[in-house]
Amino acid sequence: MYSEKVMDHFTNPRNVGEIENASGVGTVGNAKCGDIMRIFLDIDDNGIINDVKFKTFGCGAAVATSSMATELVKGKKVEEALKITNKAVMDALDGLPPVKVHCSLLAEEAIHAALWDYAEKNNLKIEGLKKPKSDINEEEEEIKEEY
Amino acid sequence: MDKKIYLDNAATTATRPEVVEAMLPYFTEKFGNPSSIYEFASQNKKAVTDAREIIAKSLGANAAEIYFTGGGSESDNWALKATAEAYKEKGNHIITSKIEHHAILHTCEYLEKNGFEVTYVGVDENGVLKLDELKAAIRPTTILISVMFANNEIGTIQPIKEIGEIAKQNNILFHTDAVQAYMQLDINVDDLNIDMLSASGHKINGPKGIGFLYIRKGVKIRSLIHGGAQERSRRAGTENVPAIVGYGKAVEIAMDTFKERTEKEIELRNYLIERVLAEVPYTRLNGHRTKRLPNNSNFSFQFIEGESLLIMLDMKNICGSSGSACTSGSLDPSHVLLAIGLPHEIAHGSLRLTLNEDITKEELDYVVTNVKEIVDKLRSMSPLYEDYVKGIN
Amino acid sequence: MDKKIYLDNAATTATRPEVVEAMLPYFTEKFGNPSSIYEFASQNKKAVTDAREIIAKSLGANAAEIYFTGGGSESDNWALKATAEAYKEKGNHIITSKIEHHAILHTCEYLEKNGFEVTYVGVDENGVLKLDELKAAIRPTTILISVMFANNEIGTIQPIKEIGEIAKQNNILFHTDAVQAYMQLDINVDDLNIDMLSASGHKINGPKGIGFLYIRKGVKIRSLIHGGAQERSRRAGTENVPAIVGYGKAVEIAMDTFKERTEKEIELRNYLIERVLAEVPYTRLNGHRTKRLPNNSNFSFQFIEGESLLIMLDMKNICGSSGSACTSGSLDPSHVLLAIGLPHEIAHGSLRLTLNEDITKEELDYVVTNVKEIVDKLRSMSPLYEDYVKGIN
Ligand SMILES: Cc1ncc(COP(=O)(O)O)c(C=O)c1O
Ligand SMILES: Cc1ncc(COP(=O)(O)O)c(C=O)c1O
Ligand code: FES
Ligand code: FES
Repeated sequence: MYSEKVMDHFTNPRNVGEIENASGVGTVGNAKCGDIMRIFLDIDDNGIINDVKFKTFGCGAAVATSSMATELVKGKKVEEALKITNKAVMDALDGLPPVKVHCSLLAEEAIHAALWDYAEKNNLKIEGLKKPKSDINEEEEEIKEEY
Repeated sequence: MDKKIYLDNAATTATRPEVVEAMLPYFTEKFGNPSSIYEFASQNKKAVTDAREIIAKSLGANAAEIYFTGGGSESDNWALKATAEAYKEKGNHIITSKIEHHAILHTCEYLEKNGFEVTYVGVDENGVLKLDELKAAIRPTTILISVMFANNEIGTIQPIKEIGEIAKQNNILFHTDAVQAYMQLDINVDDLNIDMLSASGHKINGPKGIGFLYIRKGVKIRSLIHGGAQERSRRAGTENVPAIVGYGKAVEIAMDTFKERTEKEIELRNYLIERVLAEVPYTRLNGHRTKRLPNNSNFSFQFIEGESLLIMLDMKNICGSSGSACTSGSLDPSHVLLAIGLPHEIAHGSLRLTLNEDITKEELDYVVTNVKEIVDKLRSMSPLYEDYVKGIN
Repeated sequence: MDKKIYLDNAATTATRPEVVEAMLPYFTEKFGNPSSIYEFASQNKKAVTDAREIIAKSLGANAAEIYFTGGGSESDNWALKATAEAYKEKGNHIITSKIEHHAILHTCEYLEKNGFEVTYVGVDENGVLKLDELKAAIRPTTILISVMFANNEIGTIQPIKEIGEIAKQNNILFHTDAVQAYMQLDINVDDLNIDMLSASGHKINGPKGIGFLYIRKGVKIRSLIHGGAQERSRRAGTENVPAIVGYGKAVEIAMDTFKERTEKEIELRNYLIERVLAEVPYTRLNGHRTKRLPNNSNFSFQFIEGESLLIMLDMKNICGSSGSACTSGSLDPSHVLLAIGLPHEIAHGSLRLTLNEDITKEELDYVVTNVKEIVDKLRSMSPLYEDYVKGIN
């Protein structure tokens, strides 16, 4: 069902854990399946993400996208991190099954939520960053099955 | 462990070698169409008759009351739709439970779109039907009560005898989806006042793609699949002779081994349940502690999610499921777990392990060890567990 | 002859040993439920996908347009009932032919009882649909034309391309029951404008209890069997993996052997037809002389009755039929033979011999010899023959 990369990131997730006194913490939930993701960011004075950790309550795809997303943002500038889309995360994982696409949105949103928290704490305005939604709703509606 | 430990026997079972053996001649040699007139085909007619008799006997029914179908879902659809059609003059109300299989629930939804009214009776925290609610739901227009014999997810056995009596007293037909219960529990259609009963071959080490519907003599029948005169003109389609023969064989074996097999399963099941509950904290057993299918266990592990658990168990060669096999592709938490009152996030962390009599205690020990390790690992990654621990400290 | 000569391949065929071989691992070893999440079951999901692709390719269709069912009858029922339900806003009129299989005709009767109107278009003396009558039958409320690809009794092939065009021009869906034609004739659903197509495994040396319905992308679908999410939520029931795999294998072989096989059958069929017509007096061939299924022959022997003929042939180890296999248990003369204009007593004396590529000319010689003898014998007992002989003398 999952690619080798997904399985790798699922079974050996990178950056699991918490950061004490993180620069930004974002928690998002997914109304569709009830799963939850939390991202911790440690951002230095130059706006570089030095460290990142996550915790996820969710399926294999949710865990793997969390793990991959943390890898992708680590060492990046805030502005660059903002540009990382769920699609980029999925591509880096060699794709996800169609029913699992929404799980990757969770990762994107969690990063945005953590960045928002960082911006709020430091009274910053980050270009292009919107207030995070508390619930991630699926964007591409699946074909509604009729009975 | 190198060997796969298959603990998903509620989803499907291995076809027994003896069953395959019994089927084989009917593919390549005795392949004739039982409806044909020549001698070569009449042996197949007899083979079908024999299987029908074995099955009838297993339920205390008559052979003429057994109709072969393409599986449990077809049987369920047939029972409900045919009754709706045949008795619509009498009324348009059907009663079922909130925890039925989708083959019943989605058929009810279909009937609701077509002028029928359906009451979905609730269950208590153990998944047992609320008989008071059932009684209160009865109307003069009620034509059918359909309640499953035992639940496929949490294993709870329903008070079928009581339901049968209520149905009879009120002159309402009673159908039961016994897909999980048949050959796991003792069933006599007369003692239990059952008018219709669905079953499926592949749940009892028989072949897939075959099932039956028991229809008590006197019940008005309409066809679901119209066409040729097979199954006394009630269910069209060239008889699936190899599968029917295999099904008969599977029932024969299941009858012979009944007592020993189910006793052994109950012992193994209890061992598994006791160890898991004792050794994994924040865990609950779903379904009734004793009124449950011999081979069913179903747990909820707080703070974790079922799919992750399943995949990690799979990597340890353990096959389990998290909700009905039919819905594990879906993203909704199981309607059964919600109906017994579990909150969404607890329903998420469910694991169903359904065993068979060939599982050993050693294998279950290996399972428990791995469940413990994996649950620990997933909890260490879980934001819900983090919140909980911070909350209680 | 000691060996049985099986000439009833239109009723059912022997499952090929290679097909059984392909199925076997899916009974006892790879028995998992394809809907399950673990690796062990995903191989079965793949096996189902592969079979679906083989079948899609054989029709020039997409795999997502193939839905597995429990057989040809279910496919036929599904096609008609689902279309009726999904398009009832558009209209309530269906057109079919007088010579359809009962799986179509009885489903149409059911729909007639439920608010639909059905026109049964006639056929000419060769069993070819009257296209003028078809065109004249079209109404603004017509939602479906269902005409079989080739007839199961008399083998006549219908002008499917023309029917498809008429349907398309009038924006009406076109379903064809190809249970007999699939793998006997070349079929491309796009070239022929077919929107839905039914087929059955056991007619092409595949297993019984499996079939499919092709449904063109864009056609509105409703389920016949509601329940789990199998077959993209369109047809519930645990997938019959062994049968699906076997069906895929049977199609693969039938594709590989297509040209050689059908050419050989046509040659054998022509040989049989020519000898019988030349050597048995007062005999007619039913169905079109050339536009007929490669393996079908159907004769009417005046003055005699079919069942007696069949039994006597059976005693000579020859298996034939007298009308559709499904109806040979019934006492009514075949509706197909009546539709081509045969009087009752001639319809009674019909014999269908449907061959396969393994039959030899020697076997057919033996058949002809016995047919001659038996027909003679029965005629010598027939009062009709006596009257006739007296009449002409
Ligand atoms: C033309 C035709 N349609 C439908 C069917 C029904 O197929 P099945 O018996 O596999 O359900 C048959 C065969 O019996 C047939 O010949
Ligand atoms: C309780 C119950 N009913 C019906 C079914 C449907 O049976 P089948 O998949 O054989 O159609 C199942 C199994 O999936 C079941 O567990
Ligand atoms: S996070 Fe819920 S299905 Fe993936
Ligand atoms: S005389 Fe016996 S069936 Fe006609």
